[in-house]
Amino acid sequence: MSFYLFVILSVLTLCSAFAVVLAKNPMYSVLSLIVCFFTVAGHYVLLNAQFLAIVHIIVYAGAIMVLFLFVVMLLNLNSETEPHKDNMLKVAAVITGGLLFVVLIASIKATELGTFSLPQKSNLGYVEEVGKKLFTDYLLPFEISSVLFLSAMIGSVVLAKKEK
Amino acid sequence: MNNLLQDTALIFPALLIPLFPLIGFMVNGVFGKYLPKQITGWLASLAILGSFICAAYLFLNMNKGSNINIDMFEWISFAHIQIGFGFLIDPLTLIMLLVITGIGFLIHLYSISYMHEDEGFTRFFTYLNMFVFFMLLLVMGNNYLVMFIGWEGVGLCSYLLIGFWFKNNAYNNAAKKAFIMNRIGDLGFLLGMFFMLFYFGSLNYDVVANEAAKLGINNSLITITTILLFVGASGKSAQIPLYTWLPDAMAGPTPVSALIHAATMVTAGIYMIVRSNVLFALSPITLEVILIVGILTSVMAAIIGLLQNDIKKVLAYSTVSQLGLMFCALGMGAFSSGMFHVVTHAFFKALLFLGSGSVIHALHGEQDIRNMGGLAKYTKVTFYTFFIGSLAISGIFPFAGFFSKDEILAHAFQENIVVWIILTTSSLITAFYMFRLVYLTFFNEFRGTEDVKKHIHESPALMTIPLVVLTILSVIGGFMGLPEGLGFTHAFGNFLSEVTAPSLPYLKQHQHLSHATEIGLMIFAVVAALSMIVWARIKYVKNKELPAADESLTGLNKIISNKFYVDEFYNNIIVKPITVLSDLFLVLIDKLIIDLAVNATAWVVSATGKTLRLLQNGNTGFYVFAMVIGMIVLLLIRVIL
Amino acid sequence: MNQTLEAVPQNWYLILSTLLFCIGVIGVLFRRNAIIILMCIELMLNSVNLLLVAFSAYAGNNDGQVFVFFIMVVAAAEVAVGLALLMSIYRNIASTDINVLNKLKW
Amino acid sequence: MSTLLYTSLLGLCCMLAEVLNLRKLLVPLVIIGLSFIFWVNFQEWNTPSDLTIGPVSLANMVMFDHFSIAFSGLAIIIAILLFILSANYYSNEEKNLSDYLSILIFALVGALVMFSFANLAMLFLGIEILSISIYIMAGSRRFDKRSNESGFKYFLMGAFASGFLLFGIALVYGAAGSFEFSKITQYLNSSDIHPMFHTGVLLILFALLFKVSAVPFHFWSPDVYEGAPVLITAFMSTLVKVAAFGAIYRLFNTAFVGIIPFTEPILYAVIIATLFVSNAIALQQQNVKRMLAYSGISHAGYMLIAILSMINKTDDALYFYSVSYAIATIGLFALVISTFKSNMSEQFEAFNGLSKKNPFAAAAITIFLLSMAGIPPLAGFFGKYNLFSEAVSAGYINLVIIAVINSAISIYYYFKMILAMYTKPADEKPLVITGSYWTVAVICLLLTIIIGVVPDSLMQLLR
Amino acid sequence: MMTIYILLLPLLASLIALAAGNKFASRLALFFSAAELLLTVYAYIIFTKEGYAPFAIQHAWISSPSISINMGVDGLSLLMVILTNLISPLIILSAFNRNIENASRYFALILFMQFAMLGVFISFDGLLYYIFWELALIPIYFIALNWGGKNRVAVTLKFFIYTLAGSLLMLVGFIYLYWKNPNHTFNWHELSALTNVCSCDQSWLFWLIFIAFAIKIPIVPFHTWQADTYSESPTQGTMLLSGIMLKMGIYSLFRWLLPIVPAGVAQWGPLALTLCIIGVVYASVIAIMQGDLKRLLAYSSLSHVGLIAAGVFVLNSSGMQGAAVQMLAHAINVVGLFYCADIIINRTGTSNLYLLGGIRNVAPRFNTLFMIVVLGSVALPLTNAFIGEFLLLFGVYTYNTWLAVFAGLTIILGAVYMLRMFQITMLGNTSEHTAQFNDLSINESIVLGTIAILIFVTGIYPKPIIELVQPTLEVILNKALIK
Repeated sequence: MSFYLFVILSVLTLCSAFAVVLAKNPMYSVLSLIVCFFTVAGHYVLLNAQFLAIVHIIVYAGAIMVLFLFVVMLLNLNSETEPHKDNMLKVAAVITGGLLFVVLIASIKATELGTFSLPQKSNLGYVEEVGKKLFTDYLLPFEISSVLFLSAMIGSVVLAKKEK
Repeated sequence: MNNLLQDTALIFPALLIPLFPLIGFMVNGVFGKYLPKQITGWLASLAILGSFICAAYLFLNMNKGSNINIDMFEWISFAHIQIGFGFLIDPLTLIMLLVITGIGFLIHLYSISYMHEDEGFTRFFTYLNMFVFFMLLLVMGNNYLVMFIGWEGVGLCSYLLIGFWFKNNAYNNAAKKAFIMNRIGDLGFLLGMFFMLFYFGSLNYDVVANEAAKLGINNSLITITTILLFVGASGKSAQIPLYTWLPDAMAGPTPVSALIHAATMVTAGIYMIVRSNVLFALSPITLEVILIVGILTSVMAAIIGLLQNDIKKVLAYSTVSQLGLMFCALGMGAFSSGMFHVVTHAFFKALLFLGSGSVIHALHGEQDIRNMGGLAKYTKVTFYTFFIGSLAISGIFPFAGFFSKDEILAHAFQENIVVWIILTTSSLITAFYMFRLVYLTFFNEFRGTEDVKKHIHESPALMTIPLVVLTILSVIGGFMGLPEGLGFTHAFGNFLSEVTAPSLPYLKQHQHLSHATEIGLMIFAVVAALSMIVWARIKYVKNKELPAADESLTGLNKIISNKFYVDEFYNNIIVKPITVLSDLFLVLIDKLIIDLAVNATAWVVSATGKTLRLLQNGNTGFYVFAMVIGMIVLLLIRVIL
Repeated sequence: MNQTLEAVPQNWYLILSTLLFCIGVIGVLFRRNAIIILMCIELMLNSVNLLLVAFSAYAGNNDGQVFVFFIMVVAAAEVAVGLALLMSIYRNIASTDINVLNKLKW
Repeated sequence: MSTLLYTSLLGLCCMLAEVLNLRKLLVPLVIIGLSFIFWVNFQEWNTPSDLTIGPVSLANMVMFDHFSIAFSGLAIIIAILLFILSANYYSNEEKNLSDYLSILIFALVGALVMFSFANLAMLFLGIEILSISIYIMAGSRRFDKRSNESGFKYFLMGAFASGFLLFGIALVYGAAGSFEFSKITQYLNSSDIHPMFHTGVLLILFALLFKVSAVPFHFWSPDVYEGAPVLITAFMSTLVKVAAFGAIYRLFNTAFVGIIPFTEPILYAVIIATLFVSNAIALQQQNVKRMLAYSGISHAGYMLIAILSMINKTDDALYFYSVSYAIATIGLFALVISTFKSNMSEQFEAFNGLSKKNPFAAAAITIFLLSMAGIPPLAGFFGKYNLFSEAVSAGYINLVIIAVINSAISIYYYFKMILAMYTKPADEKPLVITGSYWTVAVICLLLTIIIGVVPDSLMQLLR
Repeated sequence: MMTIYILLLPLLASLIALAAGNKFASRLALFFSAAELLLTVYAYIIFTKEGYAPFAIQHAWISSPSISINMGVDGLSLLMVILTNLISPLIILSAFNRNIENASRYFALILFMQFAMLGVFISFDGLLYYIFWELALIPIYFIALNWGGKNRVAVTLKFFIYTLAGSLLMLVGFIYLYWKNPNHTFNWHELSALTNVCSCDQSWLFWLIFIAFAIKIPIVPFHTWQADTYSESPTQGTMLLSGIMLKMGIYSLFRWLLPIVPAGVAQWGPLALTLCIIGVVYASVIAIMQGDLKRLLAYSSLSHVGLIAAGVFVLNSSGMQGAAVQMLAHAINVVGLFYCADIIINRTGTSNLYLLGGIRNVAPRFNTLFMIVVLGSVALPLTNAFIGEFLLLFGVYTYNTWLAVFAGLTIILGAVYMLRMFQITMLGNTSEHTAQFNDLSINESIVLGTIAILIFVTGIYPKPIIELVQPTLEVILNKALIK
């Protein structure tokens, strides 16, 4: 059951990902990306990361993608205005990406990974567990990321505010 | 104790000998321009006179067999080798000292008058004194390196004096040529010294002779050494192949030709070989070489002398020829005979040069004998002295040249009849061209312009006195060496025997010629020479033949007149290739290969930069591409390795 | 849903993520529109997230999941900044084509 | 730990200063604050800092050792010097001053994190804090297309590289099962290592090489340097580079212990490519900022030698080089900014005849350039010397010879500037160098010479 | 302490000259260099009495990498110090009455250069030596750059990069030796006593180190920077370069090549020697046809130093002592020659030989002194160069007879190009360029007169020089031969 789920989700993920890349209209790209994010969230659920799945949808689909959508619409981008590379370059891009994949896999030498012992704790991805981890071990990164946000916030304001 | 005292009594004057000219040189050189002209000339002359007196004093007071050796200071030292700076005075040196200072003094006197109009008067005497100083150093040194100082020093003075009239670039070229040709010889000398220094550990004459003697006869080491030394000698003494500078050296003032290029410096080569007689005697091969070179030089120069029309050039070739003769003597192991001829030659050749100077003086610089003639009546003293000088050089009894030449010819007769024939021929040619010179210059009518003719005059006393003194010497000089074969004591040979004796055991010993043969040879030589003189008289006085203009010569005459094209030959095989090579090195190797390699490196880097720079095309897409490809490549390195 | 872990070998997730990552890379190389490129970068980050979660699940520790939070944080910040930059560029050159951005070169 | 804390607080205060209308005093206050932090930083040299927040231990996240303190000190000094410059630089942009300064202070926080992390999460965050701040600052001239382009290029490629960084981290996590250094070293020591781990390390390395702009990940740097405001260029060429090297060294020294031999051929190739490419292209530059960018790339090449020969514990060499490079660069920028301003040009021509207009500035620039070129007895010489020495000791003599040849090539473009100053005729435009630029230039000049003549204490700092 | 005083006085003088302003700089510089010379004389006296001991300085500088202020003056160093301090006042004096822009900087740079070169000669620590070696490059570069001829920019840059590249390679070699030394120091005494550097390593170490020196000396084919640089530099720069700086290269052969990599020398010394001797003839032949005064002198210098360097590689005491003596001799002569060239160029405005001529007519004093210098350079006996060349050629001879014959060509070719130059410039009739030639001024006479005196004094009585260097050279020779 979960195997088939995995396969279906995977296919969906990959197809939507390709759609992002190939779509002529930026709007379609955005939408395919949203689809892709949902399928990834599905994988999270499969992998016992339920909390993360929710957060993922909220943050990505809900926030980031909206931002993208917003910008695309603001700038009024559509398939007519969409710039395209030469076909040669596109082929080269695909070949390069493919090569990268091959090389990565080759260097990982995807043999069977180390065995793991079942049963795993299935509550690993629950809010409780994740939260505990986040506020104990990962307290410092958590705090520090606030600096990141501050910086990004000020930056966005500085960059985008209309003036003069 | 007594000995010591006597030594100090001798050492002091010995040291004064080179000191006088040195002082003269320095005073004239530094203060000369503040002193009146004449004073500087006299000062220089007196300096030489002082040296002469000291030399004479030594000559009279030195006991036989007690040489004076003065070690002054350690000059160069390294490892176990030490080369000192010191003087040695033995009979050989004494002879040279007397010749140098004596003739030197006369020539100085002569020059006071000869040069009195020249603006470089003081400079001239400065150089002359310097020359004498170096020449004295050459003969007084107690090792080869000190000799070498003098050797190169006289070369320098020769250079300076040949180019004395430095505004004329032809003269300058002659001076440069002299210096450089001498340097070629000097390199040989230097290498010879290296051999001695390396194998014998010293450059002192006695040490070298002793060590060499230990190696025995026919040792290749000694052969090489002596050949190298002979190269040095042939440079200085103008032997084939390094003789071409000497005729050109006539560019200098005539007293210089007399002193340097006839009487003293050019005999340094002979001096050097006599000085190293043991070494040379140990190497028969070298002696053969010297003999052959001497013969060739003697004949060749004599032949060229036949067709020269410049009064000084004739004398110059005659000098070369005579020097060749001296080398023949050395080549036959007759060291003292060679030396003897050096001395007599110094007398009569100096006389001839000074005489020619007097002629030139009278004619205001005219040197071409085709424009002379009939001078006998205008310049009596000059004529007579010159005539006697010519007799002496032609080997007419009883003048000085006769004895010394005869001695050499006698040796040649013993050595090899062919050598004797060639040398006799050469000596007959000498007689011919010398009298060709005399007759063309002094007999018949004056052939120059009227303007010159009006001003012809005998030289002042200051010039004629040296001529007369030298004439006397040319007449009596030969009696120093009356042939032993005829029962006389050979005073000169005896005096020198101390120096030449050590080499005797290694030389071929000939039986003495019988009296009859010897006298026969003498008579033959004199008669033949006289007949040559007569022929010349018939040709030039009676028939009034004149040497043809240079352009009209043909065939052999042209070749001879052009000195066998040796200069041109050297020019083509040495000078021009070097010029070409120089450009080749500079343009091809320096600029094209080496510098290009350097610049090409820079260029390659720069070109790489230019190319790589194009990658930086500002296109982010491309950058990302490049990054990804870079990663793939680097990962591949990892995967593959 | 422990069955997933039993039913699906870990390597599959690895390959899936790598594939997704490479698709993201291809996208970056493929497109000229800066916004799409940004989205493709998000795609790459997501593949990483997926990988981390997978490893986390198979290894039985949730560090990977926590890490995903940080990636999300950073992604959000990046997108904010990136889009802000893009806006100010668009104001100046009225284009989101990265090929137009080549005044600085050589 | 307190350094990190105080710096973050300083950034916050800086933001608030806007509200409190303290613009005039802002720069001096920031400088005083940073000086204080610098002092605090070295207080912890011998006393281990408290790594707890309440009951929570942070020991598996950060680690403050001599290395991190020394590098933090350097970063703070760099920041102080650059902030002194900023007073004049932003004198006509007072409105945004507090924003800019706080962003730069946050960038510094990022750098500090990059020196002290003990967990890959911290590394990631540190890099991102630093990078995002710089993206913003590079593009901060909103109406300048070049600045836009610079910022966006940097951003785009930086984000792309971050993707690889994260992928690498994920692979490392997958193999080692943790982000903590201690666990990772345990993993490295314990069992046989999965190839995935190596690939992860490489991908992380690539991302970091991108940050230090090593070939072939260098493409962004000349463009970004050229387009960014000069002060930010100075920031990038000093702080960012030093931080990235600190991070690389720390990562490979404390986490991926013993992995260097594995990366050897790759580093080797990267170093050679970096040196040759950067120097060759730098020869062709007419724009000073671009030239400095390429020169920065080549310096990265030299510094990578320290990473390559890490088995010798080369942190001191790296540190020394960083210090000498940073002060020379900042000093140079201090004078270069003024020259740019008065000539309205960033080409070499701007320097024509500087020796006549302002001989002292010309002499100072010359000394900075000579230091960068590694001429003794300036600081840069010992920087290079230490690196080469360590590399020779580690057996990379061929590499050192290549580096040395490149060092000679680099003379050419450094001297291009010197030649412009000393041999070209001067133009009429006067050169105004205001007080704060002079201050920084003189400080850097003195440091360059003093460190060159008495380098010992600095060399001993990390031993 | 003496060593430190000698070293630092020029540095101090340099700063003072810089501060003094253009008006007084020259006089101050002269004063200080004269004082330095006196100090050197004093040092010489002490050295003859007490030897090496009072000059040795060992002071910690950098603990790790272990670099110490290790200085000292042995015979060879002292010779070089004397050379430097003897030539420097002459160089400074030669700049008098020349119209020099920014004189204070000019003299400050010259004095700084003196300082750096002294440092090279007295350092016994490899890195300290290297630092001074590099340091000496900076002032000469700026001297040539700011006061040089038309082409100076490209030429000096080439010179700088070329020499720097070489010396950086040397640095690599030194670093390698540093690590080979079990004590990890650059101490000369330790480096020259290393036994653990196999000959395979020494083989390439030799080239790393040798190339630096070969470029500086220069030895063919590393010489192409030389003629250009000499002719583009201002005269004082050329004098510094040819008079002292290239001696740094030869000195370094002695100090930092022979004893350090003896096996390398044994392996490659013959090749280096051959290069040197090829250079002797090669440069002479080129010099023969040169039409430019300064370039001719440059090639002549190339030829002469080739022989000196050859003397180092023959590895016998004659050659080495010849090299030592000839270093001093060449320094004196070449400075004199370049000064004469400067006087000519300064007055006639051209260095083209074919535009000159007949100067002797109008400037007899100049003629005499020029002649003496020329004679010195053609190694006439009783001049200084003769001693050197004699010893050198004998050294080469001891090594190989045929090489000596080949090298000996220098005495012929040297005469050819020197006399040619002298003839073309000085003899003959005056040209339009030379007709108004003024004879020497007082300071020019002093400089050339001193040089002339030095030429003779050291030529007639070279013993002090030989004795000064002999013990040191023996030590070096033993180190070079034993291992």
